[in-house]
Amino acid sequence: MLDFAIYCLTIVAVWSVLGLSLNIQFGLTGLVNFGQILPFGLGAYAAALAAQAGMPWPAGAALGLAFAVVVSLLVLLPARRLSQDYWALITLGAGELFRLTALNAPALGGADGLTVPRFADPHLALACALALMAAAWFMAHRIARSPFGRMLKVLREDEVLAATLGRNPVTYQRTVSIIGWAMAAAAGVLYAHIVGYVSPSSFTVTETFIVWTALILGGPGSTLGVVIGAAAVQLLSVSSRFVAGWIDLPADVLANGRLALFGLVLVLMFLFRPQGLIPETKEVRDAERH
Amino acid sequence: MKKILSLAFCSALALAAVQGPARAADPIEIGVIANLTGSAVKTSVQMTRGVELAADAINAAGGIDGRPVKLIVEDSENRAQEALNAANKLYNVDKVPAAIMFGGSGLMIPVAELAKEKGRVLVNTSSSSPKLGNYPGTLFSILPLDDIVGKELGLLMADSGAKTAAIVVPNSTFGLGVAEAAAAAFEAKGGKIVKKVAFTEGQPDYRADIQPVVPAKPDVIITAGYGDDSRAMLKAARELGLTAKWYAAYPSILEIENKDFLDGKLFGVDNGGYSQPAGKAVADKYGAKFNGTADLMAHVYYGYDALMVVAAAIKKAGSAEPAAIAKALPDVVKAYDGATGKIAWDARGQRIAPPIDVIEYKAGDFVTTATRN
Amino acid sequence: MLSVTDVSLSFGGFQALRAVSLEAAPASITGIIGPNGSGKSTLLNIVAGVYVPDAGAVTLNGRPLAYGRPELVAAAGIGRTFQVPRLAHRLTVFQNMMAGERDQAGEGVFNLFLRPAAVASREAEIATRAEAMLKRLGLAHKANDYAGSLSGGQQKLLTMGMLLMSDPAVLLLDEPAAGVNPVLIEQQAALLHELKAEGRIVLLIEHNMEMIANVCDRVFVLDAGELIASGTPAEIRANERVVRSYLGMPA
Amino acid sequence: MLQVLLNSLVYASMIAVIAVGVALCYSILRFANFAHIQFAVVGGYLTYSFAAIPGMPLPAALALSAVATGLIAILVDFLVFSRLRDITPEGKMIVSWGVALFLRSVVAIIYGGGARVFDLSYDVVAVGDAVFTTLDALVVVVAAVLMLLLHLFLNFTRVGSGLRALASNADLAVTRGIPGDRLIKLMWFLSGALAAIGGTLLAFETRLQPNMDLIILLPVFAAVTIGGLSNVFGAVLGALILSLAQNLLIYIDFGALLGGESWQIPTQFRDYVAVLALVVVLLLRPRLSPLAGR
Repeated sequence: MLDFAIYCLTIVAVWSVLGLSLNIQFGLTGLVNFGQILPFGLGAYAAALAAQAGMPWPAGAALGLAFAVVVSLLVLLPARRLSQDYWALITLGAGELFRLTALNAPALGGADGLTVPRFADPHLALACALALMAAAWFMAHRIARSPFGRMLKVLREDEVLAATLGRNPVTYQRTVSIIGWAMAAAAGVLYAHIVGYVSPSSFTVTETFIVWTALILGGPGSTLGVVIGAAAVQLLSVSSRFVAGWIDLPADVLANGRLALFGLVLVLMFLFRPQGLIPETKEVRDAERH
Repeated sequence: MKKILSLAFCSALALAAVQGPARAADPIEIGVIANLTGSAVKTSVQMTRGVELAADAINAAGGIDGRPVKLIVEDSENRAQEALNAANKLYNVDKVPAAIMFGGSGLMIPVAELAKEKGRVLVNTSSSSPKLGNYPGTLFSILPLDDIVGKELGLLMADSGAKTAAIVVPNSTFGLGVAEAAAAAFEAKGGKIVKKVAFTEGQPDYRADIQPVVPAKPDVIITAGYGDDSRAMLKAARELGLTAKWYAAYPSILEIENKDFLDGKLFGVDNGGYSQPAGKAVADKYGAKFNGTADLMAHVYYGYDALMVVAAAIKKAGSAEPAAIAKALPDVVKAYDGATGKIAWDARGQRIAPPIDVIEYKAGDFVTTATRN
Repeated sequence: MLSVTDVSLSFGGFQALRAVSLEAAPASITGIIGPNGSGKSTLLNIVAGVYVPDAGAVTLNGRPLAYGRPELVAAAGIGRTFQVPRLAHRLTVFQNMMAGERDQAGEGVFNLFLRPAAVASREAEIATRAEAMLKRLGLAHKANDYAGSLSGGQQKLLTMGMLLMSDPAVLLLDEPAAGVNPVLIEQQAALLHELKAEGRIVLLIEHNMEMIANVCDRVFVLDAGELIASGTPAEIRANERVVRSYLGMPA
Repeated sequence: MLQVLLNSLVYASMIAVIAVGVALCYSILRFANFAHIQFAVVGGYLTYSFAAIPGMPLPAALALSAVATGLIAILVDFLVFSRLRDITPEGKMIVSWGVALFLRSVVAIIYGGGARVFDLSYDVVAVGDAVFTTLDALVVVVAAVLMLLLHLFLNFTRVGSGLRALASNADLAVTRGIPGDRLIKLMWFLSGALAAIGGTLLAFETRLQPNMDLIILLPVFAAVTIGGLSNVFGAVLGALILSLAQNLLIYIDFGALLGGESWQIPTQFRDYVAVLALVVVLLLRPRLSPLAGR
């Protein structure tokens, strides 16, 4: 039982990092990334490729981060001319391109994917995942509460305003993408070593929208909210297996019901609580300090 | 919200804790992991049904030393993480000693890693990747490796007098593994491969994929694959006017799209099942429980045999401890004559020298024309 | 000195501006008036670096502007406001004000993680200035309110304050008085006089003739993309063509 | 070569019927509606269900399904999109994804994850080296007729020109007394019905799966983007161009062209064309962002 809880926590931590990564992109900056699975997959595949080549895991991690940074710049090239709904389509396409490539390139294992050495000790896996989550949390929180984060929020609210204040929006978007994608790639590296396998079926559009569901549920712009959203979504996934044993529903109905619930959550949150369960905190200046 | 979350999680834990350790009269719980959603659902369901039939048979005969078998079926959604979630629940929460799994190597290997780590048993009914040999004492395969079946297929093609062949398979380990072994055997006997198509599964239409095969005018086509994709692939071949004969590994798992198109033109090899009395008995039970045998596929037999050998191992070991099951399994299969015929394992727990049925599709039925032991 | 020389711009077949020239000296307030669609906002957008003119030039102290790069134009000391105020609505008034300052150590990611002390001290400096600016604008009591919750007039004051945080040489103001209550208009006018006293160049688009007459040193009149008159507010009021094409009609 | 043209035409027909709905919605409500493609899947399944009613001829089942899906689209708008008219376009896209995910899962719960196929009988026709089926011909004809009808409707009826006015300038159209809300409902009905027909045609040719929308998502959005997002007939043209490019790419024998052994691009790389087309077209379109124009 404890082992199962440890495993669940590990998974929650990994998906929280993905959520935090999406949060600094969308929650803070307003960048609509419908290809969030791309940096995640890049990290995972880099870890797998490095392992296949007999390299140690830090090499895979470095490779994953490098891939993510380079690809984020490539995908961002068109961004300077595009409004956010187009940017959404481009990132969606880029994510699918990656999946198609993994599916069809024999060097990447094709549909059957690649093996990755698994963490020998689940406690170690949990420790690594928690450490990564803490690091991502620290970064995300630091950024959100900094002058940099303040300008990101200005950008989110109004790109024109940011330019009027003498800032080049593209520079900020680029920096955010690099940080966010590197974060997601790190999560991917860890994920590969936890699951022990990478295959294209783990990096579909559906996964991207699981992260989105977590973000919208938790509260865009809220670091704590996103982590809680990610935990809710993943734990819901896991605990629905117990519900199956309880109420005797066929497993496929339950699995689809869960996805239907995610869809419903996205819609209902937008309709009734767009700020999320834990709304972004208002940065209040304490007048008494001065 | 935090409260709700922790409440949900705790209740899940509590629910699991209630089940506690097994006592003598308690049922023996065996896990089943299959793709109940996602893709390849039909074959997965067939395998699960096979396991259910075996459980029915065991329980009807009074269980294993008086303890009934209880199945816990988990969905893998054909995704590695969900397969691991399922296996984690089965091994860590339900504490099953053994699980029977349907899934490709992408799912099977992570689960095998976990089973090895936890010292449990995993019975493979679907994956044929050579990497599965890396888990001796943990993973046991009811399905033989592709190279065995592929080789038999290649020989069968050469025997038919065909000179040229095209390959049309999904680009999965299964498809490519079968194709390679069959092509090698065929070429060794003087045949020639004139075109190779490895298509990506999950597309709605394969006309463009099949197109290049037509001008190559092969005598026969090597194929493998199952479910909706095989149906779409066969439909494209029919519409494009392909007239070659088809040679398939496990032809019963192909979804026949048009009876007339393939009547007398589909051949293949399978291991056991159709000609064995034990297989016929399973088919009869299937027909009684699931309204006829029209949709019966070979995976029913694999699922059935998987649970049967696990049950026999538990009985022989006199214990449902995983280590005891793993130790007893290689012994009990030697004496087991199952729905898929005699089972022989190599030292890694991989099936070797399976009985091979030569099958022909005639008048809407798969007919066993010969059996090689 | 801000100089606009023979600037023309057309969109598709529509000639929005035709060879418009004007000059604005430091420590002066220059008004631009004209009916809707006369090209006032287009002119402002060119000076602010949003549009690239087809012909002609805009220079600040003799140096041409980076046309089409509003962020560079802003960085060169030309601040602009919009008719509908642009603000970060879901940030507080204070946070908006802080964002107005351009030179911020804390906007570099490396500084953020490697030189937190430098970031903090710079942040404290900016905060002190932001507080002073809010007091000057009479918005100090709103510091912790969301910018989106301010009234229209307050929002316009806030946007001006944000620009002033980075001490611009030129201010381009797009109808600051429109939809603002008379008390705030007076406050604005007082602010404009102060800005002038500080030696800034102020360019003002306005329909409110009272405001124009109150604050402007010189007024330029646009009609259908062409400059039809210029002079002191009194001269403009007396100009027959202006009265006929613009002032005579109900605005 | 003729075969490539035929294949392209059939594929383009199915994509186009679905794509015009996306363009219709974009032109009036200014957001890319992911749920639209799921409407096509829902429509396909509805046709399947109606056709299973004893004595129901297939064309009647299709018509019923078109009407039902149109009403579902209106219902979805009433429940969801109409309450979110003021949020950003990207917000609407996320919501529409939520709707699509919900519908897809509900379809999967009702019909199961496996594929369903229509049991149709048709003949194969050979034209020289190329072949097509009578079903292919039917699909192309139905698509062409639908596009023609839509053209006539939009350009030669009062309601149609109202829709066009709404698309070119919603505020102006409403101030001139064009009933915006009713026309938006009509737009949803039209696009829902078209989606249902497109989805059914696709199901005739291939199969029905709950996640079919994910398979055709990229081609449809690429077609609409090539055509210019809010241009209804641009979407048709886009579908044709895209389909031709995709089929040509895998047809050309690059190996032989370069003087070597025969080598063709594997068919599964078809979708790269869709994504690349999407990216390239978006790059070439100027001044999309408020900051563009540099």
